[in-house]
Amino acid sequence: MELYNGPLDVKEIFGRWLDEEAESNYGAYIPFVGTIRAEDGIDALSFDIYEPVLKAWFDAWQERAKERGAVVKMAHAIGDVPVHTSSYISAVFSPKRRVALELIDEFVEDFKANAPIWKYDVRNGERIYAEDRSTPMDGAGLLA
Amino acid sequence: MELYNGPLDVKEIFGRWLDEEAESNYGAYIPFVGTIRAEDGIDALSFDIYEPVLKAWFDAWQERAKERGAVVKMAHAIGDVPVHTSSYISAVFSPKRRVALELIDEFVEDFKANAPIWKYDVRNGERIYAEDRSTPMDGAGLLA
Amino acid sequence: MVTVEFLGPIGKAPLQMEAATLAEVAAKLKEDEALVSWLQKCAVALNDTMVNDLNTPLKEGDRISILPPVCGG
Amino acid sequence: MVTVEFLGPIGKAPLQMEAATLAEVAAKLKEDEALVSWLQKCAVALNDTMVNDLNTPLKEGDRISILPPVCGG
Repeated sequence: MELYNGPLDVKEIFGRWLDEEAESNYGAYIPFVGTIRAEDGIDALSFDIYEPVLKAWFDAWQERAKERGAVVKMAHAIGDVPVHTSSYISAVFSPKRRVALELIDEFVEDFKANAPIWKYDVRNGERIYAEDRSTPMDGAGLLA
Repeated sequence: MELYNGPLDVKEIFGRWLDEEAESNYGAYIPFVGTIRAEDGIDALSFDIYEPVLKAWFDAWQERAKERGAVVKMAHAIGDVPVHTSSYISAVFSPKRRVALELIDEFVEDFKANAPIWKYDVRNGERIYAEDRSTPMDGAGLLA
Repeated sequence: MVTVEFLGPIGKAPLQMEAATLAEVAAKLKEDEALVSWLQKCAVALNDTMVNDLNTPLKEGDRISILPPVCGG
Repeated sequence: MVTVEFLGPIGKAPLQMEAATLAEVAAKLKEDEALVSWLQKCAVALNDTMVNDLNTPLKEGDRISILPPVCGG
């Protein structure tokens, strides 16, 4: 798991992960690259991350992937990420395509639902919590 | 659609596709990279391609992707591809992740089933049709 | 004493309180009206492990994190 | 005259024949015993477009491709 201040160097990360697994005999490598879209007049998105819980979430996924003979990787930005640059890359390596295609879907969807990351729109230098696009995590409401 | 003699330059292709769509405002980019696994004592896999029908297949997919606001790309090797190098990259770009995750799965699975490409194991310089791993295309048996 | 910290957009300084269970933490936090609407949609971690049981016992020095709705990626 | 070409691993030189429909092509190809097992698992393209109808009419110069089971990737 890799966290960076500001936008990701997508080519460096993609290439390094490829090299890391070059001799691991995986037949399928599926990265997911998330890029900030220009919409609603935003200049950037900005992210807060709670790293200890993110690390625990990622480690649990690494175990789940291992049980299926696969490996997962992840990189995310902290702070401001301008429009048309990338905030997020995750990836699956597995021996066969079917497991890789299923895992990347599950991994990315669970990431959206349960990775402790908070998103803000940045407009004219102001940072506004993207509440309408955010999802309560599993178990939300416990203290209500 | 890109066809290459021998293994693909995965980093070059990944990076060039990223650059091509850098200003297209897609939020999700999912490549699928297929790499030759060392198994059953093979030295390489080798591929024949019938380009006119592959082109038609790809163009139809490009249309299908367009209807969903997405773009698909594809590169494949012709001839011998040694173990631990890559023969195949496909990719989807789309505004949103859900469409991208669904399309990459459908695109790769339909590719395996219907792209006119024939695979051979290469062992000690001999080229043996991978018949047991091959799938009759849609409509097979018409002339039987 | 346990510490309660509020993550991401909640924007509230950590609190220290006496509490033997998460239920007691919940009761105390609800005294702050501004927090009530957050609590309905927040998940909870105890010492960085997600928890789901109000009866979870607490001990001296425990750290409780309040995690509002997320949107990574 | 139409031309029938055999793709990939079939490893057979193209044939030329007189045929008004794909059904007539099928009948002629089945005279070659070595082809019969291939035909059961092969798909067919007419002038590089996949076809599914034995009654497809043929015209002078048409090119029929026989596509054995595939495995790209």
